[in-house]
Amino acid sequence: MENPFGKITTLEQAMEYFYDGMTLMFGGFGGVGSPPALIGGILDKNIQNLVLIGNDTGFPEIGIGKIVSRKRARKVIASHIGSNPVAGELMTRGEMEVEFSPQGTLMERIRAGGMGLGAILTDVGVDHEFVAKDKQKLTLNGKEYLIETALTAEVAIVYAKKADPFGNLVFDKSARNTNPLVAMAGKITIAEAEEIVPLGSLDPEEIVIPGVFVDRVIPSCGVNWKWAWE
Amino acid sequence: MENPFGKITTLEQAMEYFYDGMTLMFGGFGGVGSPPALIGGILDKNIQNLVLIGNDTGFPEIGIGKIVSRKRARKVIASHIGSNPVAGELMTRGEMEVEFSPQGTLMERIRAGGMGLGAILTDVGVDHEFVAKDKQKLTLNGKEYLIETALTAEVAIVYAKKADPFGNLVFDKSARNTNPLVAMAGKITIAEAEEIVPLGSLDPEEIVIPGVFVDRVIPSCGVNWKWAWE
Amino acid sequence: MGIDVRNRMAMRAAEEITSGMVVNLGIGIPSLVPNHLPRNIQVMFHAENGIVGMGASPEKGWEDENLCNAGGFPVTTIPGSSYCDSAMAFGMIRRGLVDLTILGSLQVSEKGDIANWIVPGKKVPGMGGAMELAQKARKVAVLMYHTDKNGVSKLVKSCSLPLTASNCVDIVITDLAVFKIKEGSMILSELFAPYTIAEVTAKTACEFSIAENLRFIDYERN
Amino acid sequence: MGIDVRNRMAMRAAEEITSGMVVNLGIGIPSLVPNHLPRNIQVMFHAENGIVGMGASPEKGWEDENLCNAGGFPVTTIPGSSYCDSAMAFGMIRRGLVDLTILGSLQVSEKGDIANWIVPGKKVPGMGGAMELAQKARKVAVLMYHTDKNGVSKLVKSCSLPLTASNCVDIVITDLAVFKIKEGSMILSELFAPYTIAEVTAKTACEFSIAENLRFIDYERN
Repeated sequence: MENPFGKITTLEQAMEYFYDGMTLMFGGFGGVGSPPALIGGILDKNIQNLVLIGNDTGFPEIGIGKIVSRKRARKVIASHIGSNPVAGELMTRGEMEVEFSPQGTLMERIRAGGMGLGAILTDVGVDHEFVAKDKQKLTLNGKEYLIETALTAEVAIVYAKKADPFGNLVFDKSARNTNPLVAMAGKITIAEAEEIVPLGSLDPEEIVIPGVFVDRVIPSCGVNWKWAWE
Repeated sequence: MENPFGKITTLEQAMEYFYDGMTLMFGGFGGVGSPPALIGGILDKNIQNLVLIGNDTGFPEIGIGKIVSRKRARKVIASHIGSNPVAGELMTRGEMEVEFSPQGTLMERIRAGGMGLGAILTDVGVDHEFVAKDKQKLTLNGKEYLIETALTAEVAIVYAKKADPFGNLVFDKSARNTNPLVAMAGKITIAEAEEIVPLGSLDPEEIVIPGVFVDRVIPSCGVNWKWAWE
Repeated sequence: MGIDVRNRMAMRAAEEITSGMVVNLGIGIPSLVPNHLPRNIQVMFHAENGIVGMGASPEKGWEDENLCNAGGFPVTTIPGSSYCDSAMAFGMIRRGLVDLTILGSLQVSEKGDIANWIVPGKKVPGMGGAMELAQKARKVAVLMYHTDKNGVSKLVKSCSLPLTASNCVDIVITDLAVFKIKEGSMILSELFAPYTIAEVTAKTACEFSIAENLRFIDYERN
Repeated sequence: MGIDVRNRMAMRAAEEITSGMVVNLGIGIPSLVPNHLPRNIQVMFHAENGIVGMGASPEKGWEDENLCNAGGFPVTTIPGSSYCDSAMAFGMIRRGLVDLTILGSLQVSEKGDIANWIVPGKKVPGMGGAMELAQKARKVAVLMYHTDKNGVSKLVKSCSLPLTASNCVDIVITDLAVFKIKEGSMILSELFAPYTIAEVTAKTACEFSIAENLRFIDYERN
């Protein structure tokens, strides 16, 4: 495969972007659409003290859950951790900090980071004891809103169905979920693709994330976990 | 064509949503991607005193420009009116109010309206004498941002390549431009489609705007103006 | 052949759905609702992970891990379905374009407050998308057992658990009865056979009025 | 066969482009830049209306009104191109992912302020996307004539026209010379043949220093 943008690389080389204590954003929703090879690479490289940002903490042995369950995260920003009891235990024992954001607000915070905005204003949770806690409020036209700040990360990892050498991404059905948003929000974005196709073989209309947002593309080894429903 | 959602209608029936003094948001960029039949319908119905929201005012006889040039708008919110000298004259003579928003900020304000957010925070124009004028500012992590408020409209009109009976929309190349954003921001959204196709004939992956955001679909008669470059 | 309690609740919830609606279903009992819809109804089921137009569960062996609902379980799609990212899925909710959400809950107050996101010191799941759905869906229906395992009413004067959202529930369907909440007051509108007003009153820890045209539901007879 | 002034400016601007860049071109002279790129260079031209990967202008008769650049003129696309909405196109700009923008301007100050969106009382176009591009692109190149129709310098100590953005211009390419702006100071780095430092100084209404290794550009000789 021609690699004129130098973006296509190996898992080994991509792992150079990962280090202890970093902020890591991950695509996926309940494990669906999380990048298995990159998650495996992070575990193998024994990265510690991660600050994880993503929708949820997966299941104990599915998706990002594999990292959380092995105590590699010191903090998680997510909308829920309900499907991963280990995450709940770690939080309760004070071994992992968890910041909850309402799911839709979290998505907009991630998108705002990707779009270079500072924050968004929403009335979701504006009267809520936990959600509104310690947040600035602002009144517009007599209505009160929360200032929900943008989120970015040192590295964002996503899972795509197809990628081309420019890093243009196409996703698969509901495995799209948070991936397009996360793909835009990384200072460095690494996409793991089921298939890497030559430049020009993706229809310009079908591309969901233009390669402008993507720094590295690696081939996927396929999902290496068993699904909760299996 | 089966019409199980009752969304497919005629231009005549769609015109019932338009009235003097209303707020009207329109898709398109320099006229490209603006809905010709709906613009014609608005002219024919002699709608007056419109507040128009969109990227620009087209050319005098192209796109929304046809409405602006005939003095049907009392106010325009846009990023520029440079390609329509009539708009400039009306503004200079005080016959039409113009509120300028930086283009990217305008797009985010429209999207915020469509997504049910109150505003976005951006540093674009934060020190600018015109852009920052009369706007609230907010400091986050030592950085100053403008509060740019969300925009919605009583009716939004967009131009699509294909629509199905649920109102799912697909656009054509760069005629996509502002249309997906505008499609989400109308209290009522009316899509004019080059082609209306049966339910199930659009690939779920290719749909850019889910029909959830679309209230009415009408068939297009095709562009009835000559392009600036012709 | 009897209809089990969960399906009876789901059957009643299905009556809330009319053609053309966009509907979001929570996990658990709400996921049974589609099984009880009339065949010719045109509904678009919405999922927070970015699906509009979910269909039935796939046959065993035909599951696709990349086509799951918000709970992570395999689904199918119907004609007219589409995929989007989760930000757009929540835009639909925030804009009030989801006509109906059917949620489970831990408690509902007589004013329509809902508490379904946290049990202090125990299971701590987080709010997920429940806050947006409860606060923003046009109609909020709660499907839950009337009492917890210890027989304590989940219908309460005021929620003791942390709220998800306040003043938002429109209808509560339990294994015993159906309550509507209007202008901050709860009205008993329907009873499932064979329960009586007295039985329901005894098991309910909040005030409610009784609808004039109280309905008795017996799906096994109809 | 001489190279006209506009193409000479465009040729110099093309030198700013290296392989792998994402580049946004303004209307007017900047639109000539792609004609002067080496064949094997891999550049993605970005347009605010939602294109990444624009190619050359189409042959006459092959124009597509639904495939136009931000100025409304027909274009083509290259392999690897994609379409997006304008919000995403500006997200790329705001995030600093556009490596280079080449803009026209009415005035540029010695500190790198740019004024290109309004002429008071006359033509009032609005800022369009120029504010984001000037403020956020990684590198901002201005292509403009050195003086206006009346011979008045467009390079100024301080802009008299309303600013588009301040302290953002990295390089100015005029019909006479090339200036770089570093840390708020302007440096004359190149002269187009046959102009001299004296001629450029006489036509420039602001301070500038002269680069040690001043380059003389004569594209017709090279």
